[in-house]
Amino acid sequence: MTLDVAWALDWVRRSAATVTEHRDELVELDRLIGDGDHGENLARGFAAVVGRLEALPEQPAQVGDVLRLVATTLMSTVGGAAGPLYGTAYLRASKATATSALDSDGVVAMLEAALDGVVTRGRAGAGEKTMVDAWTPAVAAAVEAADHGAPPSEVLAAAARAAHDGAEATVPLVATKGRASYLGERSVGHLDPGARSSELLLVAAAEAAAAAD
Amino acid sequence: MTLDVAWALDWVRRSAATVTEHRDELVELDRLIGDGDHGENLARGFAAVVGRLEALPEQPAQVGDVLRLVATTLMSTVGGAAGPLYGTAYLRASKATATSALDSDGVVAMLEAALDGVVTRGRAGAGEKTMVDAWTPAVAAAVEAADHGAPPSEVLAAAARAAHDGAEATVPLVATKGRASYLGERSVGHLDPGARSSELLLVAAAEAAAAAD
Amino acid sequence: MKKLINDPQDVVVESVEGFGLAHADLVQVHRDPLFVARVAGTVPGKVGLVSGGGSGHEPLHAGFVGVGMLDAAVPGAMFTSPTPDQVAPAIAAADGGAGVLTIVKNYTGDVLNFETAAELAEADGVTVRTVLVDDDVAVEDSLYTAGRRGVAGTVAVEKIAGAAAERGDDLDAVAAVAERVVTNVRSMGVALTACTVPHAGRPSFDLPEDEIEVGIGIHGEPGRRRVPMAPADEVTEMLLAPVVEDLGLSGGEQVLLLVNGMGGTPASELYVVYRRARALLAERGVEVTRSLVGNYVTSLEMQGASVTVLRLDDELTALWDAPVHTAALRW
Amino acid sequence: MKKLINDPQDVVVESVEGFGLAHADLVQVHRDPLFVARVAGTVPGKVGLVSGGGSGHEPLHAGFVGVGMLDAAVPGAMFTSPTPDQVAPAIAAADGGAGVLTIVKNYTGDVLNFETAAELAEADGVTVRTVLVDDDVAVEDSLYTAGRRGVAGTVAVEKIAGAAAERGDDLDAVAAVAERVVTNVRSMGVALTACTVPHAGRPSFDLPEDEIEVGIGIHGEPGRRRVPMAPADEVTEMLLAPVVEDLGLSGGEQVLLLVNGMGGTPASELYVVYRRARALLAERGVEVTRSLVGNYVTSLEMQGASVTVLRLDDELTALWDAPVHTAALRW
Ligand SMILES: Nc1ncnc2c1ncn2[C@@H]1O[C@H](COP(=O)(O)OP(=O)(O)O)[C@@H](O)[C@H]1O
Ligand SMILES: Nc1ncnc2c1ncn2[C@@H]1O[C@H](COP(=O)(O)OP(=O)(O)O)[C@@H](O)[C@H]1O
Ligand SMILES: [Mg+2]
Ligand SMILES: [Mg+2]
Ligand SMILES: [Mg+2]
Ligand SMILES: [Mg+2]
Repeated sequence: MTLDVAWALDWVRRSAATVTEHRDELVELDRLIGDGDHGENLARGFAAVVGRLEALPEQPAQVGDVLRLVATTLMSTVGGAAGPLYGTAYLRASKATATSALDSDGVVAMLEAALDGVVTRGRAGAGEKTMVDAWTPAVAAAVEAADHGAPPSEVLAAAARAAHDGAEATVPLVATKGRASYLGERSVGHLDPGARSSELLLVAAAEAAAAAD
Repeated sequence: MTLDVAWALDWVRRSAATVTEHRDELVELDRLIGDGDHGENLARGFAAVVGRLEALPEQPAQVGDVLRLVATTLMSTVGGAAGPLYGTAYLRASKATATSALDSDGVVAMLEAALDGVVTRGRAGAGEKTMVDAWTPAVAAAVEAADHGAPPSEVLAAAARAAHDGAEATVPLVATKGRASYLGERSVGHLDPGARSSELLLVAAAEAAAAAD
Repeated sequence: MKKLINDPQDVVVESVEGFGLAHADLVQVHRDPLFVARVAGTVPGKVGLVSGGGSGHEPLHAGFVGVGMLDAAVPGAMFTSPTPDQVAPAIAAADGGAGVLTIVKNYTGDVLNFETAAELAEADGVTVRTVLVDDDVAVEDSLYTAGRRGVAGTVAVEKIAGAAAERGDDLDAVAAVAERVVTNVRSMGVALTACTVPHAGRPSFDLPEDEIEVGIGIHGEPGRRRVPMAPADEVTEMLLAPVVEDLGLSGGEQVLLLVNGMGGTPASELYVVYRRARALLAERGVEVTRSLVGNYVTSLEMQGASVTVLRLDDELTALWDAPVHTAALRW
Repeated sequence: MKKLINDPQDVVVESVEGFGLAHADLVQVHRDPLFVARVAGTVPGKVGLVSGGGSGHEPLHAGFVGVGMLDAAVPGAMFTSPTPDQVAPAIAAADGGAGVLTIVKNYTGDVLNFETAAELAEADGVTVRTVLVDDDVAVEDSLYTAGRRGVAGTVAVEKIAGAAAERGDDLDAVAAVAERVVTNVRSMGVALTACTVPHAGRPSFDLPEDEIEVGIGIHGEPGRRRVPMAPADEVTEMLLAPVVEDLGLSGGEQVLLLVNGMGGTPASELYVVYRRARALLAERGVEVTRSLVGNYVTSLEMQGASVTVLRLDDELTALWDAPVHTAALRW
């Protein structure tokens, strides 16, 4: 069982749907410890991605082609911190997926590359109350699942579950990166919006994979 | 029975007390159909009057001296519409009271002069929803009381009662002078702040006279 | 009520003091009575220009004291016209021997106090002329009102009359050009929120979250009518249409377009209104040749805006373009 | 939420269009991607100056495009930094062959997007240097934050670097003087009310009627601490004291004092704050030789203010005084 370009396209569409559906929730999370635009930024970005996908003359050949289009579109339409961070994540992921289909190891490589992109751009480590706190456990869970021989859909499902736990775990943290860090101790008690959106995107990936099974 | 300089001084002090006590009410009336400063303007003005009275080296000789001091002080500290209107009213009244004591005819002359001052400055007739609507019936009632041989204190009491009724009667009127006129029909249903403050000043005069009896 | 003030009684004096400190190169502040004059003093032979009114409309009027505009400005208490004993000395200070023009917004209080002040100044030998500004089309000029109010068009009157005085026009000529501006300028405003006068301590009117007041003045008075909140493009049309109609503007004419903020409106919104007003004027064939966008005649922290149109001719345009150096207007 | 806007999605573009129409003598607006440049285009041989950031801080940055200040400004979505594909063409447009200095407020989003844009522009052969503005003393510059934020001090950086570029300094020299301003400028702000981002539709934080947020940024973020409402003189001290301390100002030094409104504060209140700040500096023996009071770096309609102090020397003073002709700053 592998995940092909159709899966990647489905993932993108589900991503657009979920960030639109959760737009207000993400805005509200960001309002509480940031500047209230995260949901708006991602909804705008993924709407643009879907628009460009639909304008493509033919279906891309490789998973990486889809992810590259996501990367460049987010980079040029999202702005803020999330634009370059997700842009770089998808760009790195696209380089790791220059293939027509991903097996479980391919999925792990994709997720590792994405996390690597976020960290390279944002220079945040785990525990700083950022999206890194969703991606780090997601990657670890994916590695473990793949090591146990799980198929790609289960690898993604494990990653999504771990991302959820990772996002929830940001609540008690003091932010030390990004806009929430300006609040100091007052950032405690709130979920990081970028961690939450990361979870949503990984859930979308897992759901697309489950639908492809 | 006549009203002397001590009465005039008492009237001024009671005036200051009553506009201060009713400051917020006058502000609120003016907020509804004007710009919300009438109570503040009069409180400021009469506080200044009392201050200047207390700074006088000796008690003035004539009722008119007291009223002239009120006139010039209001003129120079109140501003807005009420400053020149009350200023002129007291100035005219002071000219009509160049004497050490007022009998009932003197009181009537004083009130007529005051009304004359307001009308000369403001060019408003009765029924335009201004302080004129308090002063006009007040003067009429004073004339009638004096004609019936009432003593000064009763002349003033009649004037104050009529001013009250006149002020209340402004509620259903459409304002056609002053700031409330900008509201057109929307000025209906509200008491004119200047009519109310006129009533308060005449009540103070009557109370000072009753206390002097 | 939350405001960056100390005792509400002191806000006007403290604010004018701060203004004087910040703009000591332009103005001097006179205390007892309070008024603001050019730092360089009177200009011999030049017609003096004095304006004033209640405070709370900043930068009007003190922000327009300086070369090419006012000689003196007289701030009253919040939303309360100044008293004659403030205005008369300001008139005297502005007199360079050629007489003084007072520019008075048409409110009963302002008219009465400036009238008395002019009498006092004339008794002291100063020739005084007065121009009443009444550009607000929201108020019908009829037997049933105190006449139209003076609002944001006042800036144009002060700028253009100031330029005429500066180039050496005599008192009659300065008064005539000021009157010509008054004849050719119209405004209309809208409020999204009320403002709070410091001494009142509560908003000047109560406005539900989904309604706006159309036809407001600049004193936190309620407007002529309350309408449901609408997109900026529609609101702009509500403001501009009566202005254009009252002016009787026709295609081919040139105008100055002023979009004025009431004090609490972000600049971005004023430019959205300006954009639409431009389009509406273009549709009518009217050419906008001069523009001004910003907070010029305000109502404390009120959210809202007004649209002002001044019909231009070559002379008014040249006088508008003439150099001006004040705290709030400079070119 | 009541705003003079149409579709919240369109407010930035419509506002910038209106700005371009109102100031067609100064700027040209580029669409797709959106940026604002000087109407006269690049100046050959002059170092180009580009800044930008989220919208909602007007007049920053587009209001500072013009002779003596910026060559181009890049507006992002509301409170959201612009994207690299907007910034890179603005850098290219500003390059007169002498390289470009980008002035970036220190926010993660702005830093990352301008960083990427600079890489793109350099790939196209433009030499790019960047200065990060981080004047906000409310945020401790430590391992535990993203560093101090850039707030109202940005105006001073843009004005002074703009003057250096205009007089012909090379890229290293312009960058050096900009850095020198950054080193010597500090700010601190307070909010009395939150602001409402159009697409969010509700206030950026909830603040009781008797409390204020001290140490706010310019994006409607909550501040560092919430304190009971206090008189303006006390609030001014809360803002000024940490600024003076962080700068290490001592008696005899000369400074520029900027009292900046957050967008919804009446000018009268800003001057009350200015008056007190002057007094507090005088008590410390610090001389205020240059001043600026008004809305320069705003947070939409937020009520509040910030106090900025820039330590001056002869060169910085001369560069501050150099002529500037932009929509929002002109002398
Ligand atoms: N340095 C960083 N490294 C990783 N993630 C970051 C960093 N800074 C911010 N983020 C993430 O970005 C999210 C905010 O994104 P967004 O609101 O779109 O941008 P902005 O903060 O510019 O408004 C935060 O919730 C956080 O997860
Ligand atoms: N033309 C006028 N003639 C008589 N009274 C007037 C006239 N215009 C206004 N007033 C009175 O003045 C009152 C308002 O006074 P005040 O609020 O102090 O002044 P302002 O209207 O300038 O704020 C009104 O309530 C009205 O009674
Ligand atoms: Mg955000
Ligand atoms: Mg009033
Ligand atoms: Mg008033
Ligand atoms: Mg943002």
